[in-house]
Formats: sequence, structure tokens, C-alpha cells
Amino acid sequence: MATVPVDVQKVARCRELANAIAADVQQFIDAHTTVGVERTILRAYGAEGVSDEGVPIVNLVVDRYKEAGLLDRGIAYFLARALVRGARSVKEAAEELAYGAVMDDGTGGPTELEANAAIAPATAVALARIDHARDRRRALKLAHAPGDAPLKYVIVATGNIHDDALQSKAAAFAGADIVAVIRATAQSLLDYVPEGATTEGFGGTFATQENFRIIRAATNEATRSGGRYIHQTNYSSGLCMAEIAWMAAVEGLDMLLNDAMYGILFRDINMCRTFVDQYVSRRLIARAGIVINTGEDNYLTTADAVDKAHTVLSSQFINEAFAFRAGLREEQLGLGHAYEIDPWIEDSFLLELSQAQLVRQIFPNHPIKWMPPTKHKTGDIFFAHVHDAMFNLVGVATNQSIELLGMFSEAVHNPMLMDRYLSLKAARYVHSACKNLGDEITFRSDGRIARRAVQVLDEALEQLEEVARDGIWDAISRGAFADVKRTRNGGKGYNGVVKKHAQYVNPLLDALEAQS
Amino acid sequence: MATVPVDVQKVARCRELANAIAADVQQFIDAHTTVGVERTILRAYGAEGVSDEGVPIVNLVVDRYKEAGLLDRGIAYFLARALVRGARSVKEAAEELAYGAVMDDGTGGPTELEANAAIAPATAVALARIDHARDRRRALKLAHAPGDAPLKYVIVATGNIHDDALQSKAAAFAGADIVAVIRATAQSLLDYVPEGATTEGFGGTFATQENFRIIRAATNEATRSGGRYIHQTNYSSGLCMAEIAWMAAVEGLDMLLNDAMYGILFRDINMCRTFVDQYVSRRLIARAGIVINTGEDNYLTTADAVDKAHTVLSSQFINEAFAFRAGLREEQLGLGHAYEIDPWIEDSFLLELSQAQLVRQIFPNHPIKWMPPTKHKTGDIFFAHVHDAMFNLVGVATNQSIELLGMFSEAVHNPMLMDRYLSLKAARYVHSACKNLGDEITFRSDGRIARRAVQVLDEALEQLEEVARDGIWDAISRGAFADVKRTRNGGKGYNGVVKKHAQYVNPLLDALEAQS
Amino acid sequence: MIPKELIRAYGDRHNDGMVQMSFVLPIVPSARAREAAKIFAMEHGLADPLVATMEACAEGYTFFVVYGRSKHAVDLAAIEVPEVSTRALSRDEIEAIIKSDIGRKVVVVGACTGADAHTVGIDAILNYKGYGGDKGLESYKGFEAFNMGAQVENDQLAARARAVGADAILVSQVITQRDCHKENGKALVELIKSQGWRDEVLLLFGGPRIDHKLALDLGFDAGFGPGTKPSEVAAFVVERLREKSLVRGGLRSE
Amino acid sequence: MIPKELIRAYGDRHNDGMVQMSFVLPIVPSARAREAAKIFAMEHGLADPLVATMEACAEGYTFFVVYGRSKHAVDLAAIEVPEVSTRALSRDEIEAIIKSDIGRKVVVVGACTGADAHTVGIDAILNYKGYGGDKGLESYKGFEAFNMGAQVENDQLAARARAVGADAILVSQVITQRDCHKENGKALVELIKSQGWRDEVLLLFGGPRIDHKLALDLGFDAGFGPGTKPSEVAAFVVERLREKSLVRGGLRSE
Ligand code: B12
Ligand code: B12
Ligand SMILES: Cc1ncc(COP(=O)(O)O)c(C=O)c1O
Ligand SMILES: Cc1ncc(COP(=O)(O)O)c(C=O)c1O
Repeated sequence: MATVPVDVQKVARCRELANAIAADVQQFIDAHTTVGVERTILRAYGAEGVSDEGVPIVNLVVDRYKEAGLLDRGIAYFLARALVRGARSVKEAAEELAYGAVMDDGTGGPTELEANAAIAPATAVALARIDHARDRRRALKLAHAPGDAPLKYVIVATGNIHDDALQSKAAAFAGADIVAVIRATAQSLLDYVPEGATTEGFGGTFATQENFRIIRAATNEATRSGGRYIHQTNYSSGLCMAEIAWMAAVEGLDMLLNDAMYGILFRDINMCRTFVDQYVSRRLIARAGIVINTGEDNYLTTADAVDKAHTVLSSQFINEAFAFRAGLREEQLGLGHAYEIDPWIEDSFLLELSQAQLVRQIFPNHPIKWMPPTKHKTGDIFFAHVHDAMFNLVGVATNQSIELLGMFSEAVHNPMLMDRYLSLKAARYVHSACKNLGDEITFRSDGRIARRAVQVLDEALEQLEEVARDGIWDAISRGAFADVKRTRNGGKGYNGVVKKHAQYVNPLLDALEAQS
Repeated sequence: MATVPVDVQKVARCRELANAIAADVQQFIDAHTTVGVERTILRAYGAEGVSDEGVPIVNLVVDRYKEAGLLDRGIAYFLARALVRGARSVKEAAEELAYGAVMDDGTGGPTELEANAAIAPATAVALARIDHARDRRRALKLAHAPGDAPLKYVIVATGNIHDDALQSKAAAFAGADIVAVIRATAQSLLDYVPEGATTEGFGGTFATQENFRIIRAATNEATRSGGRYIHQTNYSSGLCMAEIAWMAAVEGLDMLLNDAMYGILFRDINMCRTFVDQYVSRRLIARAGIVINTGEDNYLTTADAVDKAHTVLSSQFINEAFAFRAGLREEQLGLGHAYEIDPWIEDSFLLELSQAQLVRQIFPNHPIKWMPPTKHKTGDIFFAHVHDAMFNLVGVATNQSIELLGMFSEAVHNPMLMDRYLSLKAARYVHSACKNLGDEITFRSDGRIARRAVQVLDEALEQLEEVARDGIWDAISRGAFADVKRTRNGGKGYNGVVKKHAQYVNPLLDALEAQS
Repeated sequence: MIPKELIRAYGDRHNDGMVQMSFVLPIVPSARAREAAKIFAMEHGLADPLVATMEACAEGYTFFVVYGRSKHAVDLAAIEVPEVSTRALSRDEIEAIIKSDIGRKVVVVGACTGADAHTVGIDAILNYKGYGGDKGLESYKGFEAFNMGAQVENDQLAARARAVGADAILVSQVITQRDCHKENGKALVELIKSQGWRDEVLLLFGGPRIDHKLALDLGFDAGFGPGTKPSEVAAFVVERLREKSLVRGGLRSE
Repeated sequence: MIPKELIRAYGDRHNDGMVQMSFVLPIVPSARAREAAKIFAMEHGLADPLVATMEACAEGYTFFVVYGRSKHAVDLAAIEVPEVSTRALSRDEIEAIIKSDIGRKVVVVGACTGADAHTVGIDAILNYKGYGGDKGLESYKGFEAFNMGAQVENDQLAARARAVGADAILVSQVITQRDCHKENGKALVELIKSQGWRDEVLLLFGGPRIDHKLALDLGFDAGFGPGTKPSEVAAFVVERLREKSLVRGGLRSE
């Protein structure tokens, strides 16, 4: 088995530092909520639908209470009180909160005890919905075992959910194990989740609950007809991170792109907002048994993949620390890393091999996610196909868990049917032709591959020391990750962050937290 | 450095057996000549041109003496006598032999001494022409060093020598180190060498001396403009093996496809004929410092590449033994082997890696020639491109000397400009990205790769034992190589074999033999 | 009139028409070259052509990859393609038909003709080993198969076939440069016609670039392309022999 | 009339017209499908189309690779392509021109607009680091460069440009789905026109799918495609400023 030297002491120290970094942020998280979190809670309790103008009721309610300066009590507080006051269902209660002529200002009325009692059944129902979806998924997976690792992951992105469904089945037919529907270009900056099935979208398809249902049904069909479990993936990311996590949890999705810092760095979303949102989304994800895919691979599209390889590793430790705090288990952590080194650099393959193996060894129980070359792809689709083959080879040789397949048309368009077919065919070949390669070779203990691994871990450790010293807020504002700088109070969605009242109420989050 | 276990005793035994096999055949060779050999001698002495009907004068002469039952004395005998008798040049002497009203029946006339003296200067001139071409090549190579190994070898095959010249330069521009002009489909069965520049040909371009000149000039131009030595290759194979070797030698070609058995197996050329022809062709090649490329790779197109891998190795030992007997040095032996295993077999890559490394270790000083997948290529050019990438990877990781690049259009047509360009680009990438891979990895000493290498050597040894026991004539008639069976007296060109007279004369061959 | 059944290229949505092209133009890379590539693509009927790459591939030559939306559609209803019409028969069924309906060995002679030296295809059909697990005609009790190998001239093949009383002649052609396979194939058919025994023998044509339609056009009885299995060929031969009642009036009984 | 300058695709011989196509048709693999692919290729103008492969790539869909000889030719003489016409200037030359002919810092504002979050391209042009060893505009003494990053709305960009008195606005667009880059770009030009200061500013458009021609069509002053180097952009800006005498009458002096 080919391994690189990994100093366990250093790894332990990295974890310790990452934990300290997360602990610092957790104080902030515990003291704050966001409009996204509160909308999530409403959805989880069963608030559904849109107004005549198409605005989701959860937005109407949360915005109303936010404007009134009452959101710091937690929307569940008001929901509970509405139920005590006679609303026959959560739905009715939510409507009351949204449209009711007089607003509950939170004073007087039902006692805490009454309110708790009123909301408790709804909390139980919410948890049961997650558990039910999780159990159904498990059963289907038992009946139809997934393929061998590396699991072959492809994206579909027609913009039209019905076409996506067709593409997903086509991908499964061609050998895909995981199908992700990527989102429309602008969705992550929307501070609401669109409603219903959608058939238009640039660069991807909107994430909506109905779309999740449609696509899940399609992949389940593919699972049954092909006899191999097909995983469904979407994005719990952007301003509605937590709401989408809920939707995915109850619609039985298997994986979610979800990262503690991606939105900050790549979508210029405010960091306070993101840290709070990621925590709540991950609490739901933990319960749902969903695997997250973190976004460190993206760092190497804006920063240099050779010089900044260590930032991927240090961020993985941080993402892990945040995830553990939200109750996720190692088996749910699809930490992301990528094959983004300029292919024309001499020995680039060795550098990639080294990094992939290092990550594999440091996170042995994690379903790590291996991302293909993208940045250096050009429109020479033939060359790109070869570039991807080398990536596939590293994937199978270093035993990556999840492999997002490269597309030869990466620099041209969102993948088409043909592109996915050819990509899957090539990956099937490389994975099979090199099946036992990793077991057959060893790396020279003092060679280029080994030395590179040592260097990357050392640099990651060094960076984590710095970040722990300065705090992540400062580190990000100095461009520690992805060569991108963001300020603590800058970015989108900052005004959606609310400091919790001393009597903030959130029974669902409490229940999720009680779990771990 | 990744190595496979190689038992040196077994290798020594293989060499011993191969030597015995060749020794047996050498007896036959020494006792025979062929029309091809005699034509070669005439050409070497300077007989040139064609008759009014377009028949080369060397054919006219040799056929005439053959019909008269006089060829067993060696055509040099008659040429010498014609010179003694007053021909002012070899050309005139040859014309005399071809058209002369009375035929010299070899009796009477000049004494042996006179004849020897008459031909000796011509023999010296012939040798000088070879040496001159060799020295010119060396000088150019000193001025412009060749690229790094594996040398990238591509073929051009437009049918028109002028287009081939253009393609050769284009290939050099795109990174090729070696350019071969492949021959027209039917040429190897022609019992004469066409004359002059040719512009029509199916599947390739005729090998003619003028074409050699044109293409050599083009590649020399590319060498000078690119500053990297570009090698030129053609085929010394088929019924005119030896004549072409002569032409290539004096036109300064760098490499020749030349094999002791290829013609027998793949062109159904008679074995007696081939054995004699290969010997003489190799005597010229040895002197010219040309590198031969043997044809064992072809075996795996008709026989299964997994089951019959050992036949490649045993044949390489035999080819080597024949070559040594003809005065070739290890550095001239581009033994052929190939990546022809069904790509869909699990661990096919490991099997190929094993075989390539085994051959590399057994023939450490030989410029071995690594041939790409062809048989399992289909018209899916995208997949084929990936298949070739894996081949390139093995090539660089096992440090092959000469790598004939795969073409994604292999199953479609002779390579076009675009195909070669993309193939070269991909090979440049893989060779550079994996430059030091071979130094960085080792193979598990008891793993699949190692065990496979041991097995292949064992099987080759076993086969060589059998062939040595039965003689190669019988072995071939039982289908020992390439799953093809040929009989000793069957096949094309048998009637061109002539048993030498006790006073057979061939001063040029004598001189070449004296060398080693 | 048969209603049209139009299909278009498919990228990711019904009828989006997306196709990929690649080619080399004799021009150096430049804005002008890019425009030339676009125009070239449009001439082929591609709308909104996108020049994905433009690279110097030789001095004075540029390699392009282009994507575009093809405006063309194919009317399936208007396509008439002869398909080799035989039911798939198992090995046992084939043996049984020969035994019961033909009552003697079926004789076939095969070769790869002309300058073509590619025997792998014809061997796959005739030799015991067969192809992809499907054993060759030699392996059938009911067949007597003669494989003449490669580089066989048409007249030699015809002579041998007559000599052994072949029910079918199997011709393989792999080399297709400048349509030499067509000429070669046609020449055999004509030779046999001129010798007056075309009706007495089945002529099968095969190879990686052969299809049934082409074979019929050249005067053969059937054509077999890449991936053909021996059992398909065996099934065709026995079915045709049975149908044509060549059985009784065949060569053998002459 | 200008004489025609026809070029055709090149496989391996002058004017052989060889091109490769690949596409998917909504049909299952069959002899009929192969024929459909051939006809499809012929409709594009390919003679002797060769269906190199035909594979089921999804239920009901088949992937084809086809080769054929294109009958089309492009007349180079008829192509008019505007090329960004600036002489290549070295860093020193650029600095010198700014110093001598402009006499103050040249102010540029750049952004990746709309929903587009791809900053790498605009960063490559503006940031110190630059692209492929060629340093970005920030690194020039003579330039003052503001990089607004990604996801910037047109009105924000315009406002900022006015506020800082920009000589040039640099717009990057990477996402091109359904031509959103064109609409986005055009909208900016119109916004600035409607605000009445179009003549006072240079508008540059860039991105992997942008070319000069497209940029001009949309109302920009220049377009820059893949592989653009910062120094090319710098050279264009200073040359245009000099030419247009924007120097004296420019925004700054208003
Ligand atoms: C193996 C091979 C060789 C071997 C042949 C060994 C041998 N004894 O057969 C060797 C190395 C000797 C060789 C040499 C040459 N080859 Co070659 N070769 C190939 C290769 C790699 C594979 C062909 C093959 O075996 N396929 C496997 C068989 C099973 O498939 P098949 O032939 O299609 O047969 C199936 C069906 O078509 C059908 N079938 C075939 N025949 C028949 C007949 C009947 C009656 C029926 C019913 C069915 C049937 O059934 C078979 C089973 O399904 C191809 C490239 C490729 N991957 O296709 C090039 C290829 C065919 N060769 C080619 C060329 C040009 C040559 C040379 C001329 C090159 C040269 N100038 O030196 C030489 C000369 C040979 C000659 N004179 O013919 C070209 C042909 C180009 C063209 N279309 O014209 C190809 C396409 C390679 C290329 N891209 O240049 N070759
Ligand atoms: C890196 C990258 C990302 C990063 C961006 C990080 C960042 N901060 O920039 C991340 C991972 C965040 C990302 C996300 C997405 N991406 Co993206 N991404 C890429 C990728 C891999 C490389 C782009 C790149 O950086 N190129 C390198 C730079 C240097 O080149 P360049 O942009 O062409 O710039 C040069 C020139 O064009 C010129 N130039 C550029 N702008 C300007 C401006 C001016 C004024 C001038 C003078 C010159 C100039 O100069 C530069 C230097 O030469 C491409 C694929 C590819 N290989 O091209 C996909 C790609 C661009 N992305 C794509 C998509 C769809 C997305 C997503 C929408 C996917 C999704 N649904 O989740 C998201 C959303 C982002 C959004 N809203 O925009 C598609 C776009 C398809 C299309 N044509 O519409 C691509 C082509 C991938 C694909 N095949 O699907 N992506
Ligand atoms: C964690 C994460 N979220 C989201 C995305 C997609 O971007 P967005 O949803 O912001 O368009 C990515 C992109 O790869 C990602 O890694
Ligand atoms: C040794 C040798 N000679 C010749 C050839 C080419 O075949 P021919 O010249 O017989 O057409 C090959 C083919 O690869 C070969 O290996």
C-alpha cells in the first residue's frame, strides 16, 4: 500500500488548533441566530407555501418579526404562542404570524410551560420527518448496494428539473454513482428559497423542495432499475444554507455541498451570517445522516495549487472541527480537495498523488471528495479528457471515496449528455484497469512524493498556528484561504444576523443539539 | 526505482537457448542466398535505374541469372568478371549482365584473382557510402541533440511523399522525435523496389530510394529549424528487406522496422527466404549504425495479449540472437513490445506495467520500442485517447526508449495531422507530468505486478526450451508465435531462395562479416 | 404519405441540436482564423458556433474544436435500411436445422482478399476459437469451413470455392483506403457472375467498415460489420440455404 | 472585386476537407441509427461520412463519432475581422507614455458583473500578481486600478467609475449561458449612454468567450478573450487615451 509519511503528532496538533479556532467562533454562533435559521425552523415545523405575490410564507413571517425587532426571541417562540392561542395547525399559526392583524410582541399571554407544551408535538413531528427519510434511504441502500469506491459523481445542470431528471437517469445508465443537480448561478445570493418545480435557470437548476422530490424520484427509479444505489446531491450553501439542509433532509438526499467558509470566500456572504447558518444546517445534516461535501477544492481555482496546497489541508481541519461541533460524524465528512496543479509543470502528477494520499491518510474514515482539474482546462476537449484520466488514476490509486468526474468540456459549457457519458466511460476504465494499483506500489520514503507530503502538512500546521493565534475572522480578512479577503462585517446577508435574546427559544435546535 | 524480480539465471538460459535456435538457422542462412540479397549486392555496387518497361535493372540481372541457374555463384561473381572484361563502370557492367547478347556462364575467362581485384574498389566504395551516411548522421546528431526518452515516434502515411514530407515537419513541430513513413499496403509482397518519387499508395507510401531522400531532407530541415534531432524511419521488411536496408543505410535513415520473423508470420513470406534476407539486411544495418525495430508487438494483435505475453519475450530473445549473429550491437536493438491487453480486463494496467518493466530490465541497453494499443481500439476516439494516455504513462514510468504514440483514430484511418498533433500533445503532457514517477515508486515484491513478471519469464523460458528442442522451423509450423502457422516451404518468395555454390562469391558480405 | 419522424442532435435538452466538430484549417491562429472557423461551422449548419479552442498544430495550420447548434434534422420515416433479417438462432438450433433440413455439411470458404493482410476478422468468424466467447464455424458439426487466410486473390478464392463446392463464400475486407474494399468486393462478384455460378453460392461480405446496405449494393447477399458474432453468420447461412432451397438444387448435387 | 481566397479543412492532404463530428441522436443503436447518423452528417455537407462509432449512451440515445469530407470552403478574403489594433508596448514604454503624454495616473475600474462570481479573469488583469508572468495594472506606477470583484451590479459599477473619475471601465463576463453576458454587457453600455457620459470613458469587455468583434457589436471599445495579458490591456488603454485626446478633455478635468 503506497503511503506518505504522516507525523501523527503534527496531525493531532492540527486538530487541536482547528478545534480552538472553531471553539472561538462557536461562542459567536451560540449567541446569534439569522433570518435563514429562523425560516428553517418555521419550515421544519411545517410552514409551507407562498403568498399571492409568490413570497414564501416563512420569509413573510421572519421578515415581519425581524423588522419589529422581535426575532431575537426565536420564531418558535411566537409560533408556540400562536398555537396556544388557538391556531389549529402550524400552518394556521404561521399564517397568523405572517398576516395577523395584530402582531404578538412576545409579552404577556401564554406561559412558557404552555408554549413549550404546544410546540413539543410539532418538534417531534419535525424530527420524525427527518428520521423517516433517513430510514427510507437506508432501506433502499440495503436493497441496492452502492458501487465501489471511488464513487463516480457527476453533475447535471440543464436548468429544467425535468430534463435534469432525464439526465440523472442517463448518467446512472452510463455508470454514475452520484448525481448532483447544480444550482442556478444566482441562487446562493437569494435570501429565500424558490417554490415549486422550475424549468428555467442559468448555469444550473434552482434548489426547491419540489425539485428535490422530482429528482429524488428519478434517481430512486434509476437505483431500482439498475440495481445500484444512486446518490442524490444538492447544495446547502449560500444565504439559505439551513433551509436547504432541511429540505434535503426530508426529501432523502444523500449528500450536500456544505462548507463553513465557501460562501464567505466565493460568494462574498458575510462571515457572521455564514458561521451561524452552517452550524444549524449541519445540525440537521447530522441527524439526517447526509454526507457533506466541503469546498476546499475551490481554493485552488483562485490561489495557486502548488503554493497554496496547504491551505486546503488546514481548511479541512477547520471544516472538520466545525462539523464535529454540529454533531457530524467522520463518516459524514466528504472533505474536498482537488487536482488543480498546472498540468504542464514537471512532475505535476507526483505532486497531485502526494496531496491526495496525504489527505487520504489524515482523514482515513472520511468519505473524502476528490475534485477534478477545472482551472487549467481549455477548450481542447481531447487534451482535457487525458488530463481527467490522470486525475482518475490518482483517485483510484489513492483510494478516494467520492470522485467528482472531470468533464472534457469543462472550459466550454455545463456538461452535456455526451460529455458525461464519455467521462463515465473513461473513469470506469481507469478505475478497473488500475483497481489494485494502490496496493501494488509504494512510494520512496525520501522521494519527491514523500517530501512534498511532509512539506504540505508542515505548512498547514504553521498556518493553523497563525489562524488560531489571530482568530479566523482576522485570518480571513488577511486572505488566508483562496487568496480572497473578506471583512467581518462586510458581504451579503449581514443584516440577517440577529443577536439572541436571553430567552431565545428554539426547541428543534435544542433537540438536535441534545442528540450528540 | 520500480523493478520486478528477474532471475538472471533464467535470462542467461533464455539467451543460450535463443542462441542455439539462431545457430541452427544460421547454417541454412550461410548456405543460401536469395534474389533479394543478390539485387542488394548489385545496388550496393552501384547498379541503378529501370528498364524502359520500368523494371529495375537489378531485377533484370538477377532474374536472368536465376533463370539460367547461375545465381548460386553470386551476382558479384559475374559483375566482377564483366568488369575484368572491360566494363568501364558497375553501371555498364550491370547493363551488360542485364541486356548483353551473350550470357556469361561463369566458366573460363578472368581468373579469380583478376575478378577479385576488379570488384575490390567497388566494394570499398559501397562500404564508404554507408560509412559516409553514418558519419553525416552522427555529426547532425552532435549538433542537435535528440529529445529525452521515451522518444516520441509517429507515423505518416499519406501515400504521397511530398505530403509525407509536410506531415513529417508538422509532426516535428508538434514534438515528435521520430517520424516513420509507413509503406503502401502491398509493397512488402513486391519482389522489387519501385523507383523514383511516388505520389500514390494505399495505406502508406512506397519505400523508394528517391522517397528516402526527399523525406530525409525534410526531417533534416526540421532538425535544423527545431534544434532537436528528428529521426527518420522506414521498413526493411518484406521481399525486399535487404535492398531497402541498403537504401536506408546510404540515405542516412536512423531506424528500420526489421524482424527475423515478421514477414513469415504476417505476410506469409517463406521462412527460408526471410531468414536469409534478414541476415543480409542486418549486416548492412549493423554497419550503418541504424537502430532496428522488431515486430513482436504484432503478435498480440492475432494472439491474446494476456495468454501469449511470453511469446513476445521469447521472440525478443530470438530476434536478439539473430541480430547478434549479423553484427548488431545491443544499442541497435529496438525490440518491440506492446500495450495490447483488453482495456476492460481488471488490472489490465498492472499487467502492462509488469510486462513493460520486465522487458526493460531484461534488455537494459537496448533501445526498446514500446507500441501502443491498437487491437482494442474502437471508433470512440475519445476513449482511445485515454487508453493511449495510460500507455504513455507506462512508457515513461518504465523508461521505455522509443515510444510509438497511439492515435485516437487507430480504428478509423491512417493518422491525420490533427490526430498526430493531439497524440503528441498528450504524450508531452504525460511524459512531463510523470517524469520522475518511475524513480518514486516500487512494486510490492510479492504482488500482482511482480508475480506476473515472474510468470511471463518462466513461460518464455519454457517456450524457448521447446523451440530449441524442435527447431524454429517446426515451432513456427505449429503456431508458436502470433497464433499463426507457416510451413517451411510454403509462403511467398520461396522460389527466390538459392543454394549457394561452393564457389559462391560475395565480397561485400564478406567485408561486412569481417567487421564483427 | 408517411408522417415525418424528425430527430435532431441532443445536447442536454430535446432538440437543442448541439454537436461538436473538430478540424484543421490551413491558416495561422488569429482573430481572422477564429472567424474563419466560425463561418466554416456555420456553413455546415451550426448556429451560434463557439470556437472552444484554436491552436497552432503545425506551421501554417490551426486546430479547432467548435460547438454549435445544428439546424439539421433527420427524417427517420424516410430511411430505408435493409437489415440482415435472420432470427437469432442458438448453436443447437443451427446444428438441428442443418441436420434436419439440409442433411449434409454446409461448406464455406473464407478469405481476406487482395493486398489485405488482416486475418483477425475472418479468423474470428471461421476459426474454432471464435469471437467474444461465440465459437467459430469450424466448431460446428454441421459446417465444413475452409479459411484461406489473407492476401488471397479473387480468382484463387473463386477457384477454391468451386473446387470444394462451397455453399457460401466469406470475404473479409479491412483496408478501405480509397475504397479499395468496394472495388475488390465488386470484382469478386463480377468474376463469379461471369463464370456463371452466382446463383449457386451465397456471398457474404464483412469487415469493420462494411454494412449490409453496402454489401447489397456491391452485389453480395449480406454484409456484416464490426462486432459480428460467428453464430449470426451461421444462422444467416443456414436460413438462406433453407429458404432458397439451395439445399436440393445446390452445388453439391450438380 | 477582391479575388477569393478559399480554404478548406485539412486532414492530411491539401483540400481533402476532412472533419470530425460527434453528437448524440435520440434513437437506439441499430442499422437504421447508423444510417440516420450518416444522413445527418451529409446534411452538414460531409461527403462519404464514416460512422466511426455508435454507442448507447443512455436509454434511447446513441452517441456517434463521424468523419467525413466537408464540401465547404471559407473565403478568407471576405472576412473582415476587427482586431484590437495596438502595437505591443513594453511595461517601460507604457509607463513612459503615461508620464509624458498623459501626465497623471490613468484610472481604471474593473468588475465581474451581474450574477457572475468569476473573479480570476479580472483579477489577472488588474491585480498586482497579473497573469502568466505579466504583472497586472495595479503594479504600474501610471495606473490607479480599482477592482470591485464579482457579482457587481451595473449601476454600482457605473457609479463607482464616475466617483473615481475612471478613464476606463473593465467588465469581465465568464458565465455565458443563454447569452447573459451579452445582455449584461449591453445593459451597462446603455446605462452609461443614458447617463450621458459614454464618450468620456473607455469601455473594455473581457472573458473566455469574448472577442473584439462581439465587444464592438455590444457598444464597447474593445474586447479581450482568453489568454489576454495585462500589458496588452494597458497598452490599449494608454494608446486610446492618447489618440482620443481624452487626456486633456477627459473626466478628470471636468
Ligand atoms: C491487427 C491489425 C493489423 C495486424 C493484422 C494481423 C492480422 N493477421 O490480421 C498487422 C499488424 C499485421 C497490421 C498491418 C497493417 N495494417 Co492494420 N490494423 C490492425 C488493427 C489494429 C486491428 C484489426 C483487427 O484485428 N480487429 C479485430 C477484428 C476481430 O475486427 P474486424 O476485423 O472488424 O472483424 C469483425 C467484423 O468486422 C466481422 N468481419 C470481419 N471480416 C468479416 C468477414 C465476413 C465474411 C464476416 C461475415 C464478418 C467479418 O467479424 C469480425 C468479428 O466481429 C486495426 C485498427 C483497429 N483497431 O481496428 C488496424 C488497421 C485495420 N490497419 C491498417 C493498416 C493501414 C495496416 C497496414 C496497411 C499499415 C502499413 N502500411 O504497414 C498494415 C498492412 C497490412 C495489410 N496489407 O493489410 C488500418 C486500415 C486503414 C483503412 N481503413 O484502410 C487500420 C484501421 C489502422 C489504422 N488506423 O491505420 N494491422
Ligand atoms: C474557477 C472557476 C470557478 C470558481 C470561480 C472562483 C472565482 N472567484 O473566480 C468557482 C468554483 C467559484 C466557480 C463557480 C461557478 N462556476 Co465556474 N468555473 C471556473 C473555471 C474552472 C475557471 C475560470 C477561470 O478562472 N479561468 C482562468 C482565467 C484567468 O481565465 P479567464 O476568466 O478567461 O480570464 C482571462 C481572459 O478571458 C481575460 N479576461 C477575463 N475577463 C476580462 C475582463 C477584461 C476587461 C479584460 C480586458 C480581460 C478579461 O483575461 C484573463 C487572463 O487572460 C471555469 C472552467 C474553465 N476552465 O474555464 C468554470 C466555469 C466558468 N464556471 C461555470 C459555472 C457554470 C459556474 C457555476 C455557475 C456553477 C454552479 N452552478 O455552481 C458556479 C457559480 C459561480 C457564479 N455565480 O458565477 C461554467 C460557465 C459556463 C458558461 N459558459 O456559462 C464554466 C465554464 C465551467 C463549466 N463547464 O460549467 N467557478
Ligand atoms: C460548498 C459549496 N457550495 C456551493 C457551491 C456552488 O456554488 P453556489 O451554490 O454558490 O453557486 C460550491 C461549488 O463548488 C461549493 O463547493
Ligand atoms: C517488422 C515489421 N515489418 C513491417 C511491418 C509493416 O508491414 P508491411 O511492411 O509488411 O506492410 C511491421 C508492422 O508493424 C513490422 O513490425
